[in-house]
Amino acid sequence: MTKYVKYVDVTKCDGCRACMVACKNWNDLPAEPTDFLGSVQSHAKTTADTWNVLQYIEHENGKGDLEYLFRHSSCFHCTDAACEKVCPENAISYTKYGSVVIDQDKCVGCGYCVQNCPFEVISLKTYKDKNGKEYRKSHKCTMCTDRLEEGLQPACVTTCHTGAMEFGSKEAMLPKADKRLSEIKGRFPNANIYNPQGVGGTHTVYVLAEKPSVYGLPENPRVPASAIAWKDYAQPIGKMMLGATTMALVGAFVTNRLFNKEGRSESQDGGGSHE
Amino acid sequence: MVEMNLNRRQFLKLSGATAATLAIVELGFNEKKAYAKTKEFKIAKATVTPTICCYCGVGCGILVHTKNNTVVYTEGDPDNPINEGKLCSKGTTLRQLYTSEKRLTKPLYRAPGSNKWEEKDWDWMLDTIAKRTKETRDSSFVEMENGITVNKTEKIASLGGAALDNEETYLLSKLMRGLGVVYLEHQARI
Amino acid sequence: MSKQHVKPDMQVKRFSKAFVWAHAINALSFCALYITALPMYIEFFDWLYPILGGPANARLLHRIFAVTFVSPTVIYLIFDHKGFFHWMKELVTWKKRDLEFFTEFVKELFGFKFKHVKQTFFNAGEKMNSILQILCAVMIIGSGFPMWFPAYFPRAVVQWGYFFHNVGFGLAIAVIVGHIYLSVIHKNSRPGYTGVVTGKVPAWWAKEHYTEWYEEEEKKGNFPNLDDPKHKKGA
Amino acid sequence: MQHTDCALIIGANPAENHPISFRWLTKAKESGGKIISVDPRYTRTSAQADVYASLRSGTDIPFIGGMIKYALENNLIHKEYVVNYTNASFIVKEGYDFNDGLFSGYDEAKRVYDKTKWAIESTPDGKPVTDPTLTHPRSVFQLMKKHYSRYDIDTVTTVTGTPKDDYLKVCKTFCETAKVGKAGTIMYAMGTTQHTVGSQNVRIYAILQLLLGNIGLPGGGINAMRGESNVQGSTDFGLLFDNLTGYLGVPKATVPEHVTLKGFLEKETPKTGYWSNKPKFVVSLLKAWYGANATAANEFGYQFLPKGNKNYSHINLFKAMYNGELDGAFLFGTNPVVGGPNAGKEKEALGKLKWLVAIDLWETETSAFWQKEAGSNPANINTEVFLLPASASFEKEGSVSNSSRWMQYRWKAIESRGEARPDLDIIHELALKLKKMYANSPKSADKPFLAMDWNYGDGEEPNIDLVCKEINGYDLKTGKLIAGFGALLDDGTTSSGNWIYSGFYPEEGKNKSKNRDNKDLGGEHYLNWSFAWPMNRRILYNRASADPSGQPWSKEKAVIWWDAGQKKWVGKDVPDFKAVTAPTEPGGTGAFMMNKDGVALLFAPTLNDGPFPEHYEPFESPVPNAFNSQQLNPAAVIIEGDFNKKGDKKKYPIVATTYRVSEHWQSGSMTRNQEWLSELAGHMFVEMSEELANEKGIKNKDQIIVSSARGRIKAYAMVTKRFKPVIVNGKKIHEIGMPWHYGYKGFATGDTANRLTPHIGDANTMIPEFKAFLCDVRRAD
Repeated sequence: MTKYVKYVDVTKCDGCRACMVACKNWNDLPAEPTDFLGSVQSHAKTTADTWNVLQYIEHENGKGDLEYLFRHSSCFHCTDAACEKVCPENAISYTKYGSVVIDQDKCVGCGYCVQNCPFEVISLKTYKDKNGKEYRKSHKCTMCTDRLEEGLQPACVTTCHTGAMEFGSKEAMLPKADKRLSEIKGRFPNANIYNPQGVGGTHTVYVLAEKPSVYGLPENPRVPASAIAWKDYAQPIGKMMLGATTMALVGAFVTNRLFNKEGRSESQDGGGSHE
Repeated sequence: MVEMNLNRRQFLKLSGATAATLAIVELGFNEKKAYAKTKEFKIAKATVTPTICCYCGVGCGILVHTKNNTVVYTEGDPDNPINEGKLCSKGTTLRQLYTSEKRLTKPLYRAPGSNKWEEKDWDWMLDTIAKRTKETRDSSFVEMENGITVNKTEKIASLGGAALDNEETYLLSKLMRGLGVVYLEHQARI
Repeated sequence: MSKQHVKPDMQVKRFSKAFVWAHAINALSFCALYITALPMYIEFFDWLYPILGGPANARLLHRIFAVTFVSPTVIYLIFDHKGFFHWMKELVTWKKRDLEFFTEFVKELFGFKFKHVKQTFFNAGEKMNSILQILCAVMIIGSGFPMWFPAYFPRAVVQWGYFFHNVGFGLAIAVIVGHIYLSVIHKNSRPGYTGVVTGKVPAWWAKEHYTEWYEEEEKKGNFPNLDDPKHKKGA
Repeated sequence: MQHTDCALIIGANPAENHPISFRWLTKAKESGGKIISVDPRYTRTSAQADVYASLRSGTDIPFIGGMIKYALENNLIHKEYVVNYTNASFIVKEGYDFNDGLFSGYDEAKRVYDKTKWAIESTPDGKPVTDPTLTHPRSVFQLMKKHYSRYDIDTVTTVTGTPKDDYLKVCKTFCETAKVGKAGTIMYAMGTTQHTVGSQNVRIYAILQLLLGNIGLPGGGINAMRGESNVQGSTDFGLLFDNLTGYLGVPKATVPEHVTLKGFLEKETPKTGYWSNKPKFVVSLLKAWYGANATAANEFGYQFLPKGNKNYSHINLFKAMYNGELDGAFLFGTNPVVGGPNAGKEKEALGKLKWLVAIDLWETETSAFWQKEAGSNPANINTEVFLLPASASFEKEGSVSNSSRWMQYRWKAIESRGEARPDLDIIHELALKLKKMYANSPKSADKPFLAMDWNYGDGEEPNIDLVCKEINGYDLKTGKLIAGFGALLDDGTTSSGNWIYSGFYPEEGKNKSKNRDNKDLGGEHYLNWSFAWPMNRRILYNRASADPSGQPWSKEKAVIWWDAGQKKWVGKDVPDFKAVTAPTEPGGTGAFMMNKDGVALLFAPTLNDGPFPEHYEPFESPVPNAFNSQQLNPAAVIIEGDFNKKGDKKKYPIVATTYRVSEHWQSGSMTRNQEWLSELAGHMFVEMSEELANEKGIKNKDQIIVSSARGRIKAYAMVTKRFKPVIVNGKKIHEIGMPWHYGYKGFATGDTANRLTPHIGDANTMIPEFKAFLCDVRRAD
């Protein structure tokens, strides 16, 4: 099945933030007022109610020139998604488009995905049920998978007026990124394509004007080693151990019945009588 | 009335995925049960009306999706050659012009010296406004000035209108001048 | 074997009240923690969520029991610090006979013929159990904090926390299944279960299982001499 | 715009304030176009530009003046264009002079010029005397060359504070568009117009563009980016004191000829150019307004129109209000307590009214000016306030006109929220109620109002279709809709509520603003999408896209051309020209047909403050004027006293400017009342350089106090590398900037920047000088 990619060329972005409200509008997300952050940026990072945030960065490049950089930041939809790996409820899954989605019916709000996302894009939201009892659900960008299913593009891409965002098959988008990179290398010598292989590549692919660290992105993100140790080793082994112990005891019970007949039945009874 | 070719350019050729999904939905065995079960596609049964953005002077086209007597979504009009379906943050948010809890929904009156609004009905408001307009006009109307006909009142001002429709500005311009108002301004200067 | 000659109602004090309480709270907390987390560990048990009042409630219960789970150590330490340190001392004291114990234990476990290896207050199996449980508890409690309060810990600590919680718990459950089996189901050790509830065990059983300890106490005059005919059953 | 080879963006920040217009620049960039951003602050537009140059606010004229000198000296002008399509060759009469900042004819006491001193020499039959060689010492060209010879790069850059290298880069890049086949555009907005020299700022852009031959062809022109959705339409429809609909000037009590219609028309109708048809438009308007009551015998009702005797624009309106001269006011969706200059005073002024009617979607700072939160004592304010809930744009139907004059229809999507009603209904019902109250009044004073025709159906709701048709106009003999303004007459047999729109509704059922066919017929003009006035023309002055002989200057930039076979002008757009006038006929090269003599004006004897733009410092400036000894525009009207205090540069040494952010619109009354936009831009801030912040001990995110002679506000400091102090004449000048959207109502609240701005306006338009004033800054604690 063809995989799709949201291709973000940050050098074309003019920071209008239509993507932020388009997302809220389509997904019916409430506003989330914040304190003044000292720049034009509205939120420090993505949250459960703000699935994409426009970053504004003032960066002095190697030549001492000022660069005013913008980045639409949202879920990367990793090919090897740590969130999917650690979710204990199988609430997180890959879609046929390549997006990674959270099934809200299955999510129990444990927050494992929140802590393990290498990009820190997932957050928990607290709700109140009709009895006033609180419960939590994990949220992040869905890549508008509901729109994809109807043949529409993600809301953020649809509204982007500078062409900084495009949506299409991976085969079509990656060469575009390559081509764009060669065009902008003159102006941005540190420009790079951000499609980190440590997580198997992502379905949000960036052309960045500067090194990933300038945008606060990990240079080489991976599924955390702890998550691998935990999910690929500890948990299966743990389950096996539990199984083995149980089997051993079942065995013990049976053999006791078989071989320990003459045994200490009276004394057992005696012991029991003291309860 | 409105000739529309909705979302034409927005459709993505998902290698037949669309057709397949739709067909499956129709047949009633959508493989994506989770979505189909709990959530109807947001704009599936909405009415779509084209409008023009009410903010800056670029004149972008916007589609307003309405359902169950509320606005459920607003997005760029892909057919409008000015913006080709694209919008800025303000245009994208048009929906909240309708849904905002801060919208005024009733005529409000504040009496002289009062520290609060009172709700009034439209008829009372417009009658009283007409009365005040007439009182002021009648007491200040100048027919002749230095021997020439001037037919004006310099005690009433009308300000604003740069966000009104053309037809409204026309009637406003006509009404105010008909009453003799010379302090007539909109926001071109500010 | 002489035990059938001993009066079955002859009881000796094995555990302090503090220990009994601590053990009980610990055991119940563990079970509760186990049940409240089970649906997250194994999807098969998702049906537990509605019973527990939903995932949020399960999480709340888990945290309440997490607190009670930690408390026994404190109770034991405060109300019977002597017993506590004795226990600790036992855990670090290992002799050759402790190793011999294990070969005999396996035989006993599966109901084959075996001989009692002379043991002190805790036998080597119990010591093993204690050590493993302490180790697991440290892992579980230690990792539980960053899991509960992720905002106050570095991300890597929280991430490894999940791992250790998982390992600790996996290990603990395996050990505990054995522990419970031996105490509740296994014929030979069942009097120990009563002991941990009442604090008292049959004297004959204590003597058989913890010979060295029994003899010491006997010397001190705390325990009766079971070889004394007046204590003999049929005498 | 996407066809441009170079866009010079000055006094505007389209990436932040008109993002969709920026979309087209992005497309131009992809096909090799260059973008130049000139701004005191490094903006998001600058970030996307190929060339950025900073300047001190209020120095556009030196900046462009220097470019004019550069273009003239380096022979980077499109000479054939200049000779044929501008008044460069016209000979100016003796008596014109310019000396140390003053043009001839200045009356110092009244602060006005006698413009007759700047006349063009004419032949006995009224034609201008010209010198096509452009060498006559009194030719416009030579006078202009002399005037701007003083704008050498060194002087210019010491005044603007622009680094010289950057400045030269701008000159070089933009003047390349003088080449035939290249087109450059200048984009501007309020950063240009909101100055005491605002009109001359625009004029000097036009001069540069004319010299480079950049007007009238695709990718060229000077593009004003309008701030409001229908500021174009509301201007077209005469919602300004000095214009009736369609830019027909108002009759004035101060002009003796205006006593009669005949005199008015004779005085105001030029002999040549399209405006020579003015009488037809005026009479048709009077017929639309007064119907059967407009007859040849009563000058078609001309005397019913009010005649003012002064300037009634925004600043004067509020001055009059402040002085208690006004009793009542209608405010349609406007919020001067946030958006007006010296807003603290404008708020006080409202309290002097007897009654105030506010029509809005929200409770604004203006309609609530009497509340305690506004800093008022309600008990002392006797203004009666009527606040009427208005429908949002998609809760009603009607058309709006964008900056490119496209008249697009908006359909009704949903019933109005609550009891809100469309403004059209409100105006209509008010008119009906007043008509009823005045009915049968015998008083002569009431006659003008009673004579006004008001027939828009019988119901409470007006029939909007009837309004549309009245605007288009009728042939009154047949009762049919008129095909266009070409058919209008001055004998009372035609009507048209707004002649420039005439033709948008040429037949029953064909309201062209509703056209939604977006198939492009060439040149991306989309002639079947909506309607553009006049007569669906998309590029004004498109005759200038062809050379005098009628052939396009270049193939790539072709718009219309003369087809000798068909004997008419053809092409991709509707010709802004008489379609059958051959290039060889009289007037056949008059590319600027709306102007007298059909040429564009390098020398404009019509403006109040001089025929050539000259640099004057803003009302409040930290430095003396380096170009002449007139500090302030000599023709700017100064209001003195308590209503408009002036700041001293010693006390207030920092230059300040105001601007908008993407997420908020104007006074913010619309956007601050919406949750999503409020969360994006939720706080009032002041941007300043790291250097200034260091000097003042201010850290990023600190609360600070900004004060001017008019008031003080509290805000967050946004310390940024994007603001740098400029060096003006060797002296370090700090500049700060702040958004002017905030007030205390809505979700996003903050202090109002306009409490700092002065009440002084441009000499021609009275647009207030929001963009350069003096202030001081300190930490709040």
